[in-house]
Amino acid sequence: MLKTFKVGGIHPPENKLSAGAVVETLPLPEMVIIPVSQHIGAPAQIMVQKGDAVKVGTIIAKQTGFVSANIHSSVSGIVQKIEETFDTSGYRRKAIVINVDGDQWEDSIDQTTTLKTDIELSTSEIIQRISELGIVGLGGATFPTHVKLSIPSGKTAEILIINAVECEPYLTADHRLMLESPDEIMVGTTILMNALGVKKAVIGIEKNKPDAIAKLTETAKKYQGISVVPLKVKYPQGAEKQLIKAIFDREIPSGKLPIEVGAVVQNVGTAFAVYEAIQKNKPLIERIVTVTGKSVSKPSNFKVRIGTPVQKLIDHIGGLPKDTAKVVNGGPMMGKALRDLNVPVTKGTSGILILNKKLASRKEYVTCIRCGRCVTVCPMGLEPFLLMTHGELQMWGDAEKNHVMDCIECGSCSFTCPAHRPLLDYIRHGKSNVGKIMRNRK
Amino acid sequence: MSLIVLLSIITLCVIGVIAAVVLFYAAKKFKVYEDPRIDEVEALLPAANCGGCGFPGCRGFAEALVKADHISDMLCPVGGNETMKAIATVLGQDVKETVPMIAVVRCNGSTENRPKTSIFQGAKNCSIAHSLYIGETDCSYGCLGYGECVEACKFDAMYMDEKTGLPVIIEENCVACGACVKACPRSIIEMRKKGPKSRRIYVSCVSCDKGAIAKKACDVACIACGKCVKACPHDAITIENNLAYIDFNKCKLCRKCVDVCPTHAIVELNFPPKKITEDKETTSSIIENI
Amino acid sequence: MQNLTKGFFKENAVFVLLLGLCPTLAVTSSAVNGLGMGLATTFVLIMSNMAISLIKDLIPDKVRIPSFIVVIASFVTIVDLSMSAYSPDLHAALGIFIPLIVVNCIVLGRAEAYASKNNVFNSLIDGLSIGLGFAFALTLLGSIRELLGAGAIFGINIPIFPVDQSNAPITMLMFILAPGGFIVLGYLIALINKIRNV
Amino acid sequence: MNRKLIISPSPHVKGTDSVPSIMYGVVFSLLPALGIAIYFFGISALIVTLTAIGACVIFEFLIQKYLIKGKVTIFNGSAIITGLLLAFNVPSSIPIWMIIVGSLVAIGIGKMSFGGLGANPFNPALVGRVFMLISFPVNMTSFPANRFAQIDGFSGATPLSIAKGALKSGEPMSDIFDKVGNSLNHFVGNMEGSLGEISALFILLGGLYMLYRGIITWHIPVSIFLTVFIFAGSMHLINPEQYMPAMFHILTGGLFLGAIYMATDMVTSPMSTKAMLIYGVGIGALTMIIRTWGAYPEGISFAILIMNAFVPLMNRYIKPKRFGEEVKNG
Amino acid sequence: MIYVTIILSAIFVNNILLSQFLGICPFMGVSKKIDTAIGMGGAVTFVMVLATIVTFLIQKYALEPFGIGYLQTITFILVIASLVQLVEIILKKVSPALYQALGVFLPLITTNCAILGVAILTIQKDFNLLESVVFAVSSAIGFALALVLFAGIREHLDLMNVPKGMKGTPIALVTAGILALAFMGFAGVV
Amino acid sequence: MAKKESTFPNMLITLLVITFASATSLGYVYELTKEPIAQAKLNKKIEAIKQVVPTFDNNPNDEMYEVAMDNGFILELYPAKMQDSLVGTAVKTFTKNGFSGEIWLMVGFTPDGSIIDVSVLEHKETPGLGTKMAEPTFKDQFKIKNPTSYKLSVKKDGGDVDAITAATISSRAFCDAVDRAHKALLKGDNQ
Ligand SMILES: Cc1cc2nc3c(=O)[nH]c(=O)nc-3n(C[C@H](O)[C@H](O)[C@H](O)COP(=O)(O)O)c2cc1C
Ligand SMILES: Cc1cc2nc3c(=O)[nH]c(=O)nc-3n(C[C@H](O)[C@H](O)[C@H](O)COP(=O)(O)O)c2cc1C
Ligand SMILES: Cc1cc2nc3c(=O)[nH]c(=O)nc-3n(C[C@H](O)[C@H](O)[C@H](O)COP(=O)(O)O)c2cc1C
Ligand SMILES: Cc1cc2nc3c(=O)[nH]c(=O)nc-3n(C[C@H](O)[C@H](O)[C@H](O)CO)c2cc1C
Ligand code: SF4
Ligand code: SF4
Ligand code: SF4
Ligand code: SF4
Ligand code: FES
Repeated sequence: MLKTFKVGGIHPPENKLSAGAVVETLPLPEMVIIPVSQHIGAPAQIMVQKGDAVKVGTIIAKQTGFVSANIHSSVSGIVQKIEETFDTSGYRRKAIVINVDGDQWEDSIDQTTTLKTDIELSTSEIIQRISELGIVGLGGATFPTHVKLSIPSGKTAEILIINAVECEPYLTADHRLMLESPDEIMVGTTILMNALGVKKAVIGIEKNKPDAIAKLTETAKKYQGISVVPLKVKYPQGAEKQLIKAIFDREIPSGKLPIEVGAVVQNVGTAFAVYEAIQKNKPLIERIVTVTGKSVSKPSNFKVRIGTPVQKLIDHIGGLPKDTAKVVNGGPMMGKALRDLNVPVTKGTSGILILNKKLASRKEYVTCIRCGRCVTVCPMGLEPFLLMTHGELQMWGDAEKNHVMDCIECGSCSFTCPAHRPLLDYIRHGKSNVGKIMRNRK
Repeated sequence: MSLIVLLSIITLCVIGVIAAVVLFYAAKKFKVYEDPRIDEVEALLPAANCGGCGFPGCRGFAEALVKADHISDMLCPVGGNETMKAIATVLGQDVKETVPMIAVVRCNGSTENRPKTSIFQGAKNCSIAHSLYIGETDCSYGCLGYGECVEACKFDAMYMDEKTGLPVIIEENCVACGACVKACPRSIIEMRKKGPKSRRIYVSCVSCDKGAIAKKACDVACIACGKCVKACPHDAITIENNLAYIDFNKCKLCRKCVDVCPTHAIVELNFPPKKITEDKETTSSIIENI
Repeated sequence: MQNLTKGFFKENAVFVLLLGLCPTLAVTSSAVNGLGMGLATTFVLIMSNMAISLIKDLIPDKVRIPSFIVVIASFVTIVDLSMSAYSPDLHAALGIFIPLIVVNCIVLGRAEAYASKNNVFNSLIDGLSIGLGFAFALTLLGSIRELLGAGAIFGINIPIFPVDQSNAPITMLMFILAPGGFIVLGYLIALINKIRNV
Repeated sequence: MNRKLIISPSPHVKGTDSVPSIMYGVVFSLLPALGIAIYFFGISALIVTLTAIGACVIFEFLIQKYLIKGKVTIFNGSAIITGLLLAFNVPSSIPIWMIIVGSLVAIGIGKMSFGGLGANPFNPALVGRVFMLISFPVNMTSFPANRFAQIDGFSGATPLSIAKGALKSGEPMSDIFDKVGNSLNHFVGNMEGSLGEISALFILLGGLYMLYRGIITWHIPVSIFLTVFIFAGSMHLINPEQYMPAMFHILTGGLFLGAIYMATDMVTSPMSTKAMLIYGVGIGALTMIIRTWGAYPEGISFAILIMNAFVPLMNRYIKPKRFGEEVKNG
Repeated sequence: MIYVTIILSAIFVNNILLSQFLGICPFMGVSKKIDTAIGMGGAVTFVMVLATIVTFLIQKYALEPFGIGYLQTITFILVIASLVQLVEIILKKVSPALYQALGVFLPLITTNCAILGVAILTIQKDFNLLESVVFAVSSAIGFALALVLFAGIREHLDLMNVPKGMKGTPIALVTAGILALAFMGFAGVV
Repeated sequence: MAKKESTFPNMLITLLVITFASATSLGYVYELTKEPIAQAKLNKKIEAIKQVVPTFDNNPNDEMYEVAMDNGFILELYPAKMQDSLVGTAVKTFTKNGFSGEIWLMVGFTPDGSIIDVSVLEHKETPGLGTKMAEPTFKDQFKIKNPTSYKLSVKKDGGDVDAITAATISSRAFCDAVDRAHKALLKGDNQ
């Protein structure tokens, strides 16, 4: 019996079309747009001015406050302008636009690819370095990693869980990374273990990536305290709470953080970024992005500099297929639909998914037939049909009582509903309103 | 008098007296202080104790009435409106006369004026669309068109115009409750002075985008060119964040600004028609000038 | 005039105010029963309204309700006794609901809301109006239920149903049983709401 | 860029089931049972069924179109199910006008008054059926002779009512067994009864298909069967002369149809699995109480309706177990 | 056994609300929320038992010996009204918490046919004191059960898109009708 | 308004006066209606008796005698006499086996024990079903039958009575009541 979480979950078609595509490095774009808010927390403060020359790795925006992250230039060139550009949702956010000029790196960065296994830094130095180099979680939430590693007093971490589940359909960025850089991931994991002071790390991988399981299991033998756990395929196994439940069999109480049960979860990509930061002194300036879709002729994985416009990726695969109706930044379950392809790849972009009209169009919804499927699949044990009604009728009090805030926005409910109800749309609506009310109460 | 009648009288009187005495002393002995207004209000209620009001009995209703801030949406079905009026008087809750206000939709980005650049397929709800992205057009400030304001209006004073995709206020019905203002996630609806003969002039745009961007997204956007400010003899217009705003307390309804606006962003309501004046400058040339 | 008609429609106890529902539902398995109950209630309403309006000034506030109840109960008892003397069949059919007129919210409600504030004549008219409105509602309900459930109105056969071998109409019994009362009243109120709104 | 992209909140993909696909799945799974009904009762079974379906669909259409003036959703198949199941719940000899009135009650009172699919707290087909049972007791309790009936002289009564009558008049158990026929006959449907309820076998097949399709879950039917089995079994053990054996109760009457099709109606059954089990136990127990002590020989319809009334309370008080609700971390 | 019969009959077979039609006004009025329904159920139970005991004693020790049974209605209602008021007064002082939970429903109970109805029915059925109490308790339980079930359904309907014309009382009545229909299944159980 | 103040004596006196007035008037109404009520009841009974026995000139109500049955129930028997000779006996009987509640019947017997006719006094059976027992189609089958030879139970139970369709319970109960009446008659004769 493979491990998995107990409550709910769904099995959307996996469609890992690009699983076999070796990671290619995308050519440098002519221009990058680097938003100052690529992470959860306060936007970074801009350190450069129009006309400044920057190198790859030059810090261009500085974290403001603890939960925030530094931002580095991903290219070398001249700051063309600092202005408000569209973010993925079309609203205007501050961003630094840099005209690319060659590929000059900051000297401090070790550009070699040789594996470096010895860890020279102490715990506090590690966290300090991670913070300086702007590492954030690459699993989707882009939570600044140094914050996660700073265990609050009174709590102790017992286990580090490396999230290599990649349960989102289509996406293969983590999968490729595991196949191509297993040792780096192991060293990164060891660094994280040192930073947290834990003796044990577990890498959770779903059974649909047998090659990655084999490779990492093999590699892990060389490193102390790291083990690989194959998991049953079930969405949303990659969600932190579900993963901890599956691997560690502990449930994070409602409204609490993983550290409450002694666990810290990091994405494999994050582990890799940590490796590069600590061993190579390289800030987070590039990441792997899957570009995929049923109509895409060659679904691929690219190593992309942060700030590259999405349009560049699309151009590289030969432009948008004819039947494109929706372009999603991220996976099909949690990603964000784009209205404009000139938005940049950010630290959180794990994939660009191109959907045709049939897959993308939502059907008209009808009244709830109370089939209870949404309840069955909700991994948080909520009642989405009820929460949606609360959202529709603006019954925020009832929504709160029915734990709307526990929803992890996995979308399983909307995926399953035979009445095509936009459950998660309204649940998010509820969450934001209840959140507001709760904050006001404080 | 027959025995039966006598017995009847005795029994009934005895029961009555016992009941009265017991109740009287119980009432004395177990007296609890209560807001005396509750008694007053209760006295006004019909004592049918029918529960029709949704409260447990007349006293329950009276208590609720005394506690409530507004009693306007509470009703005793037996006593009807008159009773409620009397109660309002007791509780000192007369509606004060105020300057008549009315809701105004400050967006004119109809489907014609503002082309769509994407298709929204989420739940048709303004707040949801608003928190997801800027909406189907390129204007990130304007009306989303899913009618959350209309739903909020309890007085049937609004509807969505199917052609323009914008909400419309039915003047006769609007009681200026402000529900729509609260409902709109984009703060498009404003409560403005109703004006003499219901005449109003306002900038029907809320876009804080720079002129060029705003204009590109919507033909009738305010481009903050400042012409209206100059034209206004009463200093009623200010420009802030690339947007003109007419202070309805200062506006004297002279209509001078309406004509000068190159994008027709200023709307006048309920005025008699006027001779049409020709556009002197093209908007694009104005945009370049600012 | 308006005082007289208000009870039928605008302030109909059953349809609009939703008061006195127990007798409304319980005794309306036939039109006759509905009418009988309605008239009995009307009588009590008129008499108690008049009596109370007569003595209203003599009663201290605090014993107002008990006094009213005694007055009402007396008239109810009178109806009860007379009915069992002169119309025993109807009395049997209405059963326990005759004494229960006492607790019919309408009666006490009118006493409090109207009779204790108005003169005798107006109170009489008020009682008459509300009472007849009540009787009207009960008769209407009774007629519908009797028609659907027994194929007759006031005992007169209305041949809308097929008949069985012994020539008895096959009717929808449910309508004269308990559920039928609720359901017919429900739809009747929906209908009346609709009419009132247009 | 001139292409207009579609924007929506996540998720961007969707499962394949839809309301019509579920409803027509149910209709499909009911066809074998309809076939056996026609086989046993002849063409009248088909006529009654088609009338009921037609009436339900038409009434739903008329009400949606002209009374509510809302969207017409008759093509989602739920009215067809209501019609089918209503027809399955009446004797095949029912006069046509009665089944039409029953359909009107089912759709009009039972379903559309509440707002249509999804809103009704009570199972519409059962509202129709119970209305008919109470309104037309004569026609609803006289069953036509099954074409292949082997039990001579007793055609026209269901095994349950035969057993009930016989037990009441104190006949010995062995005689009763002779009269009611054996379990095998009950299982394949060779007995008297409402037209669709007779064959446990074919209903079971349909049920298995629905289970496979994920239309229903096992919780409600199984808990009903188990409850009836335990209830009837223990009564029989206590007094084998007064109470029929468990298998008899499970295989006769409408228990199969009720447990598999009518109790599982998603609209009127509870949401969480725990509540479903309680719901099933309630239905089983009430059915047996009515069968054993009530005036009616069969109680499943009432039992389901009564438990329907409890569903809102169950949904409110028996919540699914939330993640992180009670934490027992090792 | 007679007690079992009384209990089952009063709760299920002859439920005072659904088949006897007593206490419909509060059934319609106080059934919008489950919590209120529970409170009302509790209050009715309490008063019904108390009222039944007192009226029973009055019937047996005053009206019957004097042969003035015809005064039943008037004495009963007087006693019930006073009793309810007394309970209210005492409760308010002695246990404000309980008053908040139950007391607020008390005024509503005076004009609830169910109380007087059950008091009269006990006499009609010729029960002895203990039977009367059992009858009153089970009638009240039947009342509370129906009320709470009904409140549950109404809360459920609040979330549904009930057609405009049927909203509110009409649909509540239809629901009550179907509930009564369902309860008819208990016919003959006792 | 010159309302009286709510002082204790005032309240007490008001209440006293009202109850006094009410009791007095009720007392008189009661006295007034007592006779008619009794008369109405009696009439009903005599009517019922008249229906089930041949014409008589005595007052059966005055000559009523009671017969105690084995199980403690007491039935009332009303002899109908014409010129002092017994023409028939009406037996007021009941059963508790009805579909809902008791059923009361008046059964008339000839002096030799055959049934003359049955009339239904009181029942709570379901309208349209059990109520059919009062209709001639059903109850006329009892006419001129002597229960010693005519088996008073429904055919389903092996008797001679055709049950009302779909109302076997009521039919059974009806038979039970008639049978009880017959037994009482026999017992009364033997006394
Ligand atoms: C406001 C906030 C505070 C957080 N604080 C901590 C923290 O102190 N320690 C920690 O380990 N993680 C912390 N987290 C990180 C979360 O546990 C989680 O890893 C992060 O939100 C990304 O998870 P997700 O991708 O599953 O949403 C915090 C997250 C948020 C949103
Ligand atoms: C529904 C859901 C699915 C997720 N799936 C994944 C996943 O497949 N892989 C992953 O690394 N993180 C996934 N996450 C994010 C994790 O919860 C968590 O934030 C992340 O593993 C923390 O690591 P990071 O801070 O290094 O990103 C998911 C989150 C949610 C809410
Ligand atoms: C609402 C309702 C009321 C009923 N009332 C009676 C009744 O008053 N008398 C009666 O004998 N059967 C009545 N029945 C029928 C019995 O439940 C039972 O089916 C019947 O008496 C026995 O069936 P049979 O006569 O066809 O053998 C009633 C049925 C229903 C649905
Ligand atoms: C498994 C299943 C069982 C159903 N059972 C019934 C039923 O018993 N009666 C009925 O009227 N509709 C039934 N339906 C159809 C539909 O859910 C029903 O009409 C709704 O109750 C109407 O709102 C069923 C549907 C499904 C999927
Ligand atoms: S999106 Fe929220 S409510 Fe829906 S299944 Fe996921 S956790 Fe549950
Ligand atoms: S899955 Fe859809 S139809 Fe089913 S209960 Fe949930 S919201 Fe309703
Ligand atoms: S919600 Fe209030 S302010 Fe807005 S239109 Fe309606 S009545 Fe006017
Ligand atoms: S005015 Fe606001 S609430 Fe109304 S439709 Fe437009 S965006 Fe929505
Ligand atoms: S009439 Fe019975 S409670 Fe109102």
